[in-house]
Order: sequence, then C-alpha cells, then structure tokens
Amino acid sequence: MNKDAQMRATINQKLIETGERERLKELLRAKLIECGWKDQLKAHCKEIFISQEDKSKSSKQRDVIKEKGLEHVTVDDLVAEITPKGRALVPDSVKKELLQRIRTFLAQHASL
Amino acid sequence: MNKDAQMRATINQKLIETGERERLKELLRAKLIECGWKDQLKAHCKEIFISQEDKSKSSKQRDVIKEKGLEHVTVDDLVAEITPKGRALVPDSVKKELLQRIRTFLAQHASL
Amino acid sequence: EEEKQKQERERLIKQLSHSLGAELTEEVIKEGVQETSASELKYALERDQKARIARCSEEVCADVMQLFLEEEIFQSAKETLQELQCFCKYLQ
Repeated sequence: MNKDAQMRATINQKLIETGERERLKELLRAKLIECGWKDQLKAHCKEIFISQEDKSKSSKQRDVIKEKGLEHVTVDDLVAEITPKGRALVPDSVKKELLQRIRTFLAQHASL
Repeated sequence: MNKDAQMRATINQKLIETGERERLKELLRAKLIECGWKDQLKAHCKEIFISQEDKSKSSKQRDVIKEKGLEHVTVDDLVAEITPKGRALVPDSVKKELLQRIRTFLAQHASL
Repeated sequence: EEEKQKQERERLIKQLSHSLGAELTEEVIKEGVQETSASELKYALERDQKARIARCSEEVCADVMQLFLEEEIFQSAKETLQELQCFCKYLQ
C-alpha cells in the first residue's frame, strides 16, 4: 500500500471511529434541507409526473416513464431520472462548508 | 380492459352486491317525485297531444304521434318523444345527490 | 526537507478532503434521492388512484342515472298514455 492509500485508510478509520463521518453526513443532510434542496427535488419529481403528457418537455427517461405507465414506474426509474438534478441542485456554499469541516478534521489529525 | 374500465366494473359490482344500486334507484325515484319531475313529465306528455297542431313545437316524433293518433300511439313512440325533456328536467341537485351518495359509498368501501 | 514534508501533507489533506467531500455528498444525495423518489412515487400513485375513483364515480353515476331515468320515463309514458287512452274512450 502506498503512502496516499495508507493515509486514506487511516483517515477513513478515524472518521468512523470518532463518529465524525456520521456527523458530517448529518450536517450535510441538515444543510440540504435548510437550503431547500429537498423541496426543489420534490418539486422536480412532481413536475415529471405532471409533464408526462407534455411532449415538449419529454426526455429519454421521461419517455420511459410515459411508456411504462405510472403504475409500472419503479422507484429506480425515478431515481435514475432525478439523480442528475439532485447533484446539480447542491449549492456550492454547502459543498464548501463540508469541505472546510473535513479539512479541519484532517488538520486536527495531522499526526496521521 | 384498462384501469378505468376495471374500476367502473368493480364499482358496479359492489353497488349490486351490497344492494346499494337498488337503494340508489329508490332514492332517485323518491327525489324525482319530491321535486315534481314526474308531474312535469306527465304534463309534458299531455301537452304533446294537446299541442299537436302547434307547428312551432313540432318534432319528427311528434309528427309520428300526430299521424298515428292517440289510440295507435305506442309507449315507445311517446318515450322517444319525451326522453330529451325527461332528462333535461332532472334538477342538478338530484344529480349531485346521487353522485355524492356514490362517492360516500366508495369511501366506505375503500378496497377499490 | 521539513518544508517538503509539510507541502506533501497539505497536498494530501487537500486531495483527501475533496475525495471525501465528494464521497459523502454522493452518499447523502443518493439517500435523499431514494427517499424523495419513493415518497413522491407513492403520492403520485395515490393522486392517480383518487383521480380515477372520482372520474369513474362520475361515469358510473351518469350511467346509473341514465338507466334509471329510462325506466322512470318509460313508466311515466306508459301511465300517461293509458290515462289518456282511457279518457278518450270515455269521451267516445
């Protein structure tokens, strides 16, 4: 194992052991709710169902949903459809805050 | 059979099985008497024979009735003549009450 | 040498922070997307079912009304015709 991989493994272990990994995820979840990410995602889902009949708004995936009919659409179909939007909707400020928190943690465990 | 047709069949079946269809029929009959529908329709029937000479009110069916004369007119001739009026005379409140009753019935039989 | 080590450490921290940040973000996004998809699909199906019930109730009601009215109209026509024909015979 090279130095980078060693350090990554140790850091991951520390993150889990100290509970920091879960805290970071919790922080991110809270920030996403706070900034309206979840609401935007819900609105996007609703839009998909409403605009199923609207050809002008159709995309490949949306056509799959339309073809299958609502009762045959699975959660996985919807996940595939909205994931790109979910990624794009995460504000840079939230990403930066998370990064800052990770850096602080790593700096505090610099002896690694 | 599509989903709507399936559901309509299920609703009809439930209405019959539970005896609700017969109760609805009784309700409608009572409401039609109560609101004067039956009297109005009978008056309309009589009017047809009385106003046979009135060309402005003539219809194809009325001409048939006129030609045949009262003693040779069949119930079907008369039914064909009065059906549009009979439908038009049903008050909206009665239609709404029937629909409401069906909705309540379906809410109580949520297994659909 | 010490400066070089410090720089190396900084580089690693930066690199690790980015990959860790991306990893955690992706995990949380997946969670959120999964949860939202499941609940929104459930709501959409419920809405669809409610709309279907409303639509079908109206259609069944209209059918039932039409059938009942046909019977009532037939009955009224029959009664009135009988009355009129009896009256006519009486007059004759």
